[in-house]
Amino acid sequence: MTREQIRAAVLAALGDVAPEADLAALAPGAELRDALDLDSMDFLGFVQRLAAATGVEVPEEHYAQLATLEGCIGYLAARAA
Amino acid sequence: MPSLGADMEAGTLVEWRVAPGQAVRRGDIVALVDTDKAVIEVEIWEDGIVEELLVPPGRKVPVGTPLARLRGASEAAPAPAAPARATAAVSMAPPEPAPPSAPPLAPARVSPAPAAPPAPPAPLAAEAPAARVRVTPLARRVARALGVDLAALHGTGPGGAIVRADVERAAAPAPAAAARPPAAAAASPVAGPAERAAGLRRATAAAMARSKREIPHYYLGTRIDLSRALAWLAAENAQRPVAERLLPAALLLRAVALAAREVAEMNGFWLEGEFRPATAVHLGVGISLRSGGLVAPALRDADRKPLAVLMRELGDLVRRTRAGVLRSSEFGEATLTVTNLGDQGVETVHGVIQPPQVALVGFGRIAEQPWAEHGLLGVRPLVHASLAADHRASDGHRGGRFLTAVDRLLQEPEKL
Amino acid sequence: MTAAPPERDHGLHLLREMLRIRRFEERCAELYGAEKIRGFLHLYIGEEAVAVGVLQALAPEDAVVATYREHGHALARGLTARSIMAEMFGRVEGCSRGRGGSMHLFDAARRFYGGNAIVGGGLPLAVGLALADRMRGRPQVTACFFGEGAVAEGEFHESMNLAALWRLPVLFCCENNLYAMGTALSRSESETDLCLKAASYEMPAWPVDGMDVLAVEESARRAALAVRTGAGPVFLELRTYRFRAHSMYDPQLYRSKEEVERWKQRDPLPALEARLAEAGLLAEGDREALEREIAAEIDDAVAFAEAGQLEPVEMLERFVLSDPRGAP
Amino acid sequence: MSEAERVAAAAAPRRISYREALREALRDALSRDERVFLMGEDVGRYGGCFGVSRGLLEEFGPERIRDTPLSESAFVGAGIGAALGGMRPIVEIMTVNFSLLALDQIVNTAAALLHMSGGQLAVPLVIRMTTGAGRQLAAQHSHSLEGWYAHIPGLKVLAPATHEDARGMLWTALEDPDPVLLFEHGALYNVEGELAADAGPVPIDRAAVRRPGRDVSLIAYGGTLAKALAAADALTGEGISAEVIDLRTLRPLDTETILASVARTHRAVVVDEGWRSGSLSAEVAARIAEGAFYELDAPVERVCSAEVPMPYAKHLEEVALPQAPRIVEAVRRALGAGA
Repeated sequence: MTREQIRAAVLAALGDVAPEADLAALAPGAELRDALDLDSMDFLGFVQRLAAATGVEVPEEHYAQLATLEGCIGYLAARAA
Repeated sequence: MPSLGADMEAGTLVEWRVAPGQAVRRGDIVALVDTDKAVIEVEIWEDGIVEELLVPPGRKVPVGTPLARLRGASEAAPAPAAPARATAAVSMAPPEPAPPSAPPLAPARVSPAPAAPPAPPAPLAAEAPAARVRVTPLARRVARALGVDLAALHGTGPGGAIVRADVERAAAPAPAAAARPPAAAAASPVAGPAERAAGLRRATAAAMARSKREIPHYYLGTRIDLSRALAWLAAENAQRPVAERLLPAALLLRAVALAAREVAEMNGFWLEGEFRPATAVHLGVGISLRSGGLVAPALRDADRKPLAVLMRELGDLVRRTRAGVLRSSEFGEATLTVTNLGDQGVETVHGVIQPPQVALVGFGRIAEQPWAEHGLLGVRPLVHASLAADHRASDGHRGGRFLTAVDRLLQEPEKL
Repeated sequence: MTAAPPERDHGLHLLREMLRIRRFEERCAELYGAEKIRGFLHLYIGEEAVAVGVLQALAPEDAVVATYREHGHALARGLTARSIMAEMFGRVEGCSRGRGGSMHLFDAARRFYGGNAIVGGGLPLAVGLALADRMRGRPQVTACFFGEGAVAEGEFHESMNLAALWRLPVLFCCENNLYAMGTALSRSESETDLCLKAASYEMPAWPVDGMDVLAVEESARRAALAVRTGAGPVFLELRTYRFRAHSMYDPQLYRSKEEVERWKQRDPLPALEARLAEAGLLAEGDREALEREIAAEIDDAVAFAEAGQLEPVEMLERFVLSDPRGAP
Repeated sequence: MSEAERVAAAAAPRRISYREALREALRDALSRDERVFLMGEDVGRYGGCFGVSRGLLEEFGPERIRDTPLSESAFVGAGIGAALGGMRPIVEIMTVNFSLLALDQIVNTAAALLHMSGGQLAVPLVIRMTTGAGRQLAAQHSHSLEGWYAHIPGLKVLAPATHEDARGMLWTALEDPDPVLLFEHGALYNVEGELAADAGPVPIDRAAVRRPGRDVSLIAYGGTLAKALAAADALTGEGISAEVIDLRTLRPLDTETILASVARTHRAVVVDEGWRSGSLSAEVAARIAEGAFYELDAPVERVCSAEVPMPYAKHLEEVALPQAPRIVEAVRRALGAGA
């Protein structure tokens, strides 16, 4: 998957979990949990959608690496087929 | 005047065939009568001599009216004795005689089937006239039982009607729950997101005020070591696909549900001056809405569902709450509410009980803290569990046993 | 009259049966005028020879299916004047508990499967009764009475065909009294020869003088014997005439007074009386004795009906189903 | 096969079609009681228009498996007469559409005789007919008129929807002293299903809860039961728990079971292939309004056929007939969640 496809997948997943959020205004380095007010249930939903879209099952220990939009893209680009 | 037809009420004497003084024998034709359908020859059933003709030709008289007086064979009144008129004259419309193939007693030939009836009248316009509030029969019955004033309610049922859940929610609002979440369905087409959020706020305010006014709260709290629970969870999630991954919240809910079965005074309602234990454990799960407000729809039979099912239903409940697609019945059924489940970033939470429930469990943030055990100091992931309970229904001793049960259950996560 | 003169007892029996029907029907006309009998009433005056003649050929276990003009058949079959009069007075002592009225007289014990207000409605029923007898090997006959009007109904043709196809023991008795209510046969049937119609279904069919009780009896016995021995159904066209209106009351515009008078010359009652007298079988006073005996029977029947009870309304739903618990 | 295997095989439930279950019921009845016989168009040599009586002529002979001419009024009337004569006839009318030709015999004689004769003449007769649409047979061959017959006092009316009922209702109906009408939905004949090895007579006076549920009662019968169950499955996806009631008997209606269900769920959707106006669903809805008014949290919904003569074209017929999606919509309306 290209970086562009991964970026689209991440934003789509965020959109599902936080429908009201304004993703356009999301800074690449912003903390997702705070910026989008995601609780643990939302974040699990986000990770589950990423797995469905990219095939990458993120273990709980790696959650920290998905703290920001950029982090997510980098993490997934390295692993997605 | 004899009855000359099944539906005859009266007859007009057309012509006399006999004159006073004339002798008559049984079976003779004595007169002609018009029954509006036909002119019929009238027989006489007595022998005798005509004394007097009582009804002149051209006059219409009811069946049973004596027509003439007879002397001789029998002094009884001539012609058929005036029968006691059958009160309910048989009224049948068919021309006499209807062809017997048509059932004789049937009304006139059935009019052709009416054109297809117009489509059933469109259901009442959603905007019921202001005066008449539409309430379902069940909602009316429950409102009477819970002493809820219907006028103050906002209906979420079909066509905007007030349904049972609306009433029960009014009687037992969640700390912040009341009207449906902002993304309400067509039920209240008028209210936009802003109005709905305001509606939620107003309803929460009213409920909280009432709760504080009526319920003598007492509060208990304790810290629970989650190290064994979280370790078990990490190992469990490592073998599970992402889609079936568990969260600590599921463990906390499960522990509360099982503890509620052990200490029944926490699980039920205060109604009409007495505690009514609930027959099942439906946990109200506090879910915060990004547009403000918190609702606590019920997770049914949390004590009987395995962890995986509980987790899946919890996820589904949160998703549908956020999407505003909750069923009205899910609001009113909670028997005990659990709030915030460690997501709030604060250590301790003391909630407000939702009447008519009698208890509320609050969980603070799960965080690593110093912990002394066997004389040694260590660092453990701890959570503060609090209980707000209704002193009318239970007392501190029972509340304490409840929290210690939650703690004990969380020390054996594999059994949850 | 070709049939041989009967001996005295049988002759008097036939006379009594016909006279009984005549007087009963006359009393009904009177009671209808007095509103004691309501609804529809179809009198049998003039056709007595048909019912009485045919019934002589039937055994107690044979079945009888009649129409709404059924008083004669019911009386000849053995239903009591009391039970019929009470039925028309709507009393629970009536043969159908006051629920059927003049057109729906029933008596299961006497295998009298009653009147039927639907023209031709009784024919399929008769076919079925005969089917059961045939399947159970019972040498019994089902006599099915109907008017010539019924030959225009689909059920007539379907039933005749089925009975003939399966060789069922049915004695079809068509009482051709020339008028189906107000319509002469020639104005309703392309083919008015009813025997020709019946024969097309491959069954024996012949006309009988319906005003001569001895001729009717002789034909009925011959037909019943053939039917009983499994030769299949037989059709009798009994040519007769009703002296009164179709029912109470029609103005009888469809026929002339002269025609009625002409047929009255062949009234089956005086005809039989003359036959018996001619054969020296009628003694002085026989007729008067019969009249007195019959008048008493009818007066008693009317008194019985007057004294009858109305069925309690609580029984309204009883017999909708055999088991009262089956309320919908 | 060892004895154990044979016994196990005998006891194991069999996979059988609805048609075969009906045939087994006929064969069982004909063998049990010599008064029982089958009569109808093409029931013998042809084996039944829908193949239900195939093989019975060879097994029981022409006396007891009687092909009739095309004379519905006569052979239904003959069935009544034979019942009066001591037999236990089973009359097959090819479809409810042709029963219109025998309506007079069924309504004016079969249903009325016992009451009219003051209790003297009971009519122990069973009439079987196919009903319903769904096979593009167009207006004259697609009627669903069992609701009409359920209107007539003196008749009992049944709608076997399951294989167990198809196998079990006939004998109970034959033992009933009064006329019983059995409606077999045309779309069910080929449907395969499980049937216990020892399946036998079943009661015919109660409805059945085919699927318990909490939020709404789906009330269906005969051909619409499968659609109600499909709708219930679809609804679980939306977290809605639907109870499905199979009426089984249309007269007498098992009002008690219907009202008990509505008292649990507080909402009802009645599914009926008849036309809305004056249909059986109208009667069920009226009884709910009368008997469970204070239990209702939403108006009773009805999903019926469109009020049109059934069209031939498949897409039109499908739109005209009650379908699972329309049942789901009705449930949503009842729950107030909107479409």
